[in-house]
Amino acid sequence: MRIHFETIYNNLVIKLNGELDHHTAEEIRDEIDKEIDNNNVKNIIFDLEDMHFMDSSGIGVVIGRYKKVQKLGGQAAVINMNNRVERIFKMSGLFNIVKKFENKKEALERL
Amino acid sequence: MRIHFETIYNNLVIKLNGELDHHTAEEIRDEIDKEIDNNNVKNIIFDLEDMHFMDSSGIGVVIGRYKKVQKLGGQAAVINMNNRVERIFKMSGLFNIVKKFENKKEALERL
Amino acid sequence: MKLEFMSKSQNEAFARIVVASFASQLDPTIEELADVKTAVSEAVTNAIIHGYDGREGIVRIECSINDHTIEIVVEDEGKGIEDIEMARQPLYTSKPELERSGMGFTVMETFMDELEIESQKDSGTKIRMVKRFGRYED
Amino acid sequence: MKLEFMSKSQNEAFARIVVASFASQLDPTIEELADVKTAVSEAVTNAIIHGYDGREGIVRIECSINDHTIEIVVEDEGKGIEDIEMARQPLYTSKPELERSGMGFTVMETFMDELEIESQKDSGTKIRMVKRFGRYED
Ligand SMILES: Nc1ncnc2c1ncn2[C@@H]1O[C@H](COP(=O)(O)OP(=O)(O)O)[C@@H](O)[C@H]1O
Ligand SMILES: Nc1ncnc2c1ncn2[C@@H]1O[C@H](COP(=O)(O)OP(=O)(O)O)[C@@H](O)[C@H]1O
Repeated sequence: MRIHFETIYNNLVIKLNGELDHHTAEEIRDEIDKEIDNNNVKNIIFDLEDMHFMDSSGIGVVIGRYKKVQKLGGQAAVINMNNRVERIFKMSGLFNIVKKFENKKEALERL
Repeated sequence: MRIHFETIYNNLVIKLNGELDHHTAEEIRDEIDKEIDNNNVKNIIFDLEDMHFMDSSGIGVVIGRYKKVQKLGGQAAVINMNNRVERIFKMSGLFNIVKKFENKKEALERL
Repeated sequence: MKLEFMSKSQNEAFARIVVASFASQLDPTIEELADVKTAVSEAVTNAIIHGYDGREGIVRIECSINDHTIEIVVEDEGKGIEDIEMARQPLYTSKPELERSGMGFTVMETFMDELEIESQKDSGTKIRMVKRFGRYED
Repeated sequence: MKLEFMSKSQNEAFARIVVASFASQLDPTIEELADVKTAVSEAVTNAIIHGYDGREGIVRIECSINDHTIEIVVEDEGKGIEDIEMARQPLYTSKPELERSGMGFTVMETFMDELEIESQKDSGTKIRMVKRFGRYED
């Protein structure tokens, strides 16, 4: 799994590339947290366009990051999500805390 | 494994697409023989450009077809072969009976 | 098909690939294959983090195919589940400190057609899942 | 890692995929991975067509990794090899009628660093192969 970060004002776009499971979740968690801490980030946007697989370990990653930015007064969003991941998000009630947008532009405008 | 046939005069170009092992060899052998019988074929040219894997079962396929066209006074050739397959051909002495050409054009000119 | 491997987290992806390539002989849709991969990933992850609790152990997978149905059994010899009823609840997890979501069994149930859990404290857990590939249904 | 499957020819491709994805944790080059796949394909094919002679039986593969080396054991409980010396000869085959080339063992020997054959008439054959992944060699 590779991550690409992009900071746009105080929004951090986290683009995940590869398969997000328990193994890769352990790899990326700290990396994301460090990026949030070092960049004065308020909101985070998960870009899932190139995430080819996710199981329930991914839910934990999203909730964990949401809790972190929430404390700083920020929000969490996801963009470019496919049907399968959307189903997993839905069944775990993630859309109560994470906003879904079509793409980066929309997320940046509405957050 | 998929095969694509092209007859150019009395030359049959056999383009193999996929992985050639014992399992797929059994599938394609008869198909090739039928095509030779039905099309008044003299020479055969194996185009290996899209063959992504071959083990020693492929050697048997080539030798078997060579024997068939040889009886009819024809020749056998291979084109677009990669290093790995070339090594397997070499170690089994296949180049004593099968000619190697870079591409279809060259094979058609020189057979 | 039977597969055995060590309870290391790198093997989660390996297990998915093995089961998916075995299942592919049934010519499933991409969606169906993804369903199976997701369920296997959940069961294998559970064996590794809950069953063996990070210790070394062996995870076993058994797959069999019958008509257009695949049966997958994932087994560990780990610490077992005390209360299966509770474990199956959505959002229940015994390891919130590891950022587990408690959605593993719910995901397996959603993406597969059948899910059975057999478990005995201190002797291990066995998850049996079945999926029928639908494009052949009449 | 241990794998067991039925001696059906469709499983030749399956066995290659499983071993290749297991080996990929050693970060081999594409060439090295293709070497391993080719050798596994030969050994599994032999178990199916020579060991079990087309009958149903179980093929077992065991892979282990040590440093930058992979050891692969392919086993059948088939009819066994009477004369191993002769079987190893390039171009020797007992089944020319199936268009076998007799190059299987030569391919395994060429693409792997070590090859050992253990076999007993009527009780089966065990092929042990080792490959060192070279880009780490000093
Ligand atoms: N193989 C297992 N061995 C022991 N306990 C397990 C196993 N699988 C699941 N459990 C228990 O069931 C609970 C719920 O599992 P699950 O729904 O997959 O959620 P999660 O893995 O996120 O905790 C786990 O938190 C754990 O207590
Ligand atoms: N697993 C096996 N069980 C029984 N006999 C075998 C086995 N593997 C190889 N042999 C014998 O060794 C011979 C040579 O094998 P090989 O070099 O792979 O060539 P091929 O498979 O083309 O015959 C085979 O023809 C067969 O007689």
